[in-house]
Amino acid sequence: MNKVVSNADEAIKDIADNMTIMLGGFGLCGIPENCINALVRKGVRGLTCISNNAGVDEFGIGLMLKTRQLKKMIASYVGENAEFERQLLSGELEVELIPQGTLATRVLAAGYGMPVIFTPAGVGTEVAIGKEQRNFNGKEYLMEYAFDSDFALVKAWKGDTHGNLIFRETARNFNPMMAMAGRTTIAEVEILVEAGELDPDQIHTPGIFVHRIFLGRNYEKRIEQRTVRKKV
Amino acid sequence: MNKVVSNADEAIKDIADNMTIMLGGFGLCGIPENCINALVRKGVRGLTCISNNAGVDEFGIGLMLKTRQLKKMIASYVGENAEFERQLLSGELEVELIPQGTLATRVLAAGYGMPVIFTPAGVGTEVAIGKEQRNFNGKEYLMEYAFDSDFALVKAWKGDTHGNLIFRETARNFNPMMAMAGRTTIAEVEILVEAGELDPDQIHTPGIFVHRIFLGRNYEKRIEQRTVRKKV
Amino acid sequence: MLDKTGIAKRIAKEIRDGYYVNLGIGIPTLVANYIPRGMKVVLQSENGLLGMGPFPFEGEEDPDLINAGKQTITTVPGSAFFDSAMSFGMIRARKVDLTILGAMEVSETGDIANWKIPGKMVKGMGGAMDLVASAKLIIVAMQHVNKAGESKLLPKCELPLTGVRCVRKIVTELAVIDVTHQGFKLIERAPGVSTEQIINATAGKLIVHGEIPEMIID
Amino acid sequence: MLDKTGIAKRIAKEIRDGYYVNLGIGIPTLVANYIPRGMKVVLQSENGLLGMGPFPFEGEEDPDLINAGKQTITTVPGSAFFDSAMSFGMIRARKVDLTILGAMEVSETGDIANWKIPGKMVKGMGGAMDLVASAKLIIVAMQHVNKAGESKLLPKCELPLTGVRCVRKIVTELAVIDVTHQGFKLIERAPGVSTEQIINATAGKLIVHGEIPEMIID
Repeated sequence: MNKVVSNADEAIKDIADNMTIMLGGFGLCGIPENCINALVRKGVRGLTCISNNAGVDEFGIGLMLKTRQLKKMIASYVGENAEFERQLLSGELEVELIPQGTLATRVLAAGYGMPVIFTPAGVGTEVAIGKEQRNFNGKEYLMEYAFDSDFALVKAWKGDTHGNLIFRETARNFNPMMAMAGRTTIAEVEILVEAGELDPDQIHTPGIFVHRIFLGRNYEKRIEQRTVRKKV
Repeated sequence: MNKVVSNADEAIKDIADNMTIMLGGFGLCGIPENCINALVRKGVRGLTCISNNAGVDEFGIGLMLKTRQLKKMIASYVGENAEFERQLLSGELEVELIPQGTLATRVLAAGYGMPVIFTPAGVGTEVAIGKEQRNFNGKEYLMEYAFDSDFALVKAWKGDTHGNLIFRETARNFNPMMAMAGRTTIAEVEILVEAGELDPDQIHTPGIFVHRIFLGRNYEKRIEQRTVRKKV
Repeated sequence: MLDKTGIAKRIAKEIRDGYYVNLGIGIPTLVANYIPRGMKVVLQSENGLLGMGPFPFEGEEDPDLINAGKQTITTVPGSAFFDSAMSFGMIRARKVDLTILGAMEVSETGDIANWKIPGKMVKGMGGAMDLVASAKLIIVAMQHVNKAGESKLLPKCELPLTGVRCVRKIVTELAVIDVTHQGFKLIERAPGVSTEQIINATAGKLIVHGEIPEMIID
Repeated sequence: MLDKTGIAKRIAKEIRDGYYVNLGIGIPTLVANYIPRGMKVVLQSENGLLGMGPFPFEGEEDPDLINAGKQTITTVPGSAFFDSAMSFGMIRARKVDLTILGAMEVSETGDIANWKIPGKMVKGMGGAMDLVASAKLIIVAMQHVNKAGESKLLPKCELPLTGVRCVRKIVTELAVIDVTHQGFKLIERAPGVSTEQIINATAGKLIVHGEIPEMIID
């Protein structure tokens, strides 16, 4: 039941060209920094990435854009990234934009073994084009499919050797659902403890969903919008 | 934002005859004991109850069966209750049995604003009769509807004045989803604290889902199957 | 005529005690500063927080604690964190009482366009489509006319839609307008703005019933 | 011929290191006592626990901590609690490696009936229909024949079904039988039981290839 691997390179060693991977995080908050760096080192190409955002030019998924490792990006918002824009406009990169709640729920559906979900998000918009639409109780819904992915890469605050995970603050975001949804799920954590050290009532992601876990190193945790107030 | 009411009687005062209510709990574990007792005192009748089980003869939902307050029971398992069996066989009580996971997920769907879910549970059985069946990726699924309920009655371990809830061990069970799913949700707790005293990372049910909360009293917490081992 | 602060102040008057509120980026964010005294309101940030507090003091920024605009924030007593699925679950299930967001265009039937301009780089809809598809009450905060002087209150949106028949109220630098089954309905004028000015700035059908009061904002 | 303990011991040999296992009520519960030494296995209880431990010591029962059979239990290091939706989510998404449950009847195509006898009080299917509809690997623990001496391994189930084409293996007091595309296939005989005895006790199509080994249980 020990799922600990020594580092990111070992954890991602079988992620291959043209695979589909999910990456947790919202903006740069709660992203699997170590795994992303390892993917850049490994140089796998043709990846389809499912993640709420695409990072910034020099950080997060942006690092893999720079090295042109991505074939397709599935996200809800992709601003703040000049290289992304360049690749998109030049046709090098395929992009599928989907509503954030649809993204979250399609990931949840995968983790919960549900083939589709129905959501009202996007009804009457171009998001609805080509999708099955159906009325329930007088309201229109779109049918959206669960995401299938080869790997899910998530970042947690604490984890144990069985793969149980605890997230911190808004760094939780998409991570718990993606942890549930990956065919293989890799978790990187800031604090790794022995099984039994986490309170079983406080675990956000039970270890059954996690296949590999490792202690992450040198977290940068960049802040996108540093907003502060002055002390009075 | 203060949702505290003084007791169970006040909390359930507007539950009226012929309403549909959800009750948390698995067996007798994590059931809203105070609310059930208050419903018996109030004497509302014709209730439709959605709960995984129907209690035992002298405890839990069984108390409302004894007083014939139930019109219909929607559950996954209803053993251990002679009065239940009598009312069922005499036709006084209507019963709908549904798979436990289907029950949990139909409640989740309600809480998450999803009109239906698809599950493979029950395909090829009498549970499938009259239901829409559909194939996704080579597997058959049944379409099951979200539960609409007037009230959800849940039992948590700790709660705060904003309605944030923390559950304990397997007393969690159906409570978090039911808390999300009720049009009005009433939570009874063993420990009630001021907002700010619970760790925001450890809250299982955010207060937005809870409309009324009160400090429960005199919990019996009966054990159905007391199984032990001897100290060596 | 209102400035951005004025628009935010006027919208704040729509808030009721006990509301759970989701604030979009831009003017909507400013609304948090003008919630009437004594009212208890919980701000939802769709990236996974109920109980959003003010910006942190300098030096106390926490990279794990941001809002949907990726700004560093704080919590308040009673806050709760949760994942994105639950966040949009509570939005979809209409647990959020009020959603305030910006728009490029609103139609007289309540359609809204605020995510895409054909020919320009498209950044994505983020959570906007989910919010407008499910919100109990949506108030739009925006300028009445665009930079080219064209009305943003139209018979029909020209830009790609974010959602249909969802906007209930619009607050601009000129007016407060309800979206009714009959079309836009003028409710209040901004200080110093004439009814005629508002009529001229509104391309969609505008209902004007009798004397329109001037709004009161402190 | 095996007793209940023997059936449990034989099934325990199907467990692999690292498995997540869901054990039904009755004989399946006994399997937990015979997991091979050195193997790390996590038991799932569908009411919301991964890492089910043994019964508590007398006086240490906790009413908040029960298994799906409503028995008082304990946790083990690495346990995690969760709600019923997540529990059946992980079952539906096939995260549970092995499900062991009892049955009244199994058909040669792998259909199972274990929840309802027409004319008798129906208690409900509990989580059984979810488990059989989604499990990666289902092993049935049951008696080969019922109290009336009739085979429970049938061409077609006569009782109302719990699930279709889902059972992969059956362990009875007489034999280990795989459910294949061709029908039941005899894999092992219980100690002292002849192939003929098993053929006679099996109403469904039974494939017998060559010499059938006697099972080895310690």
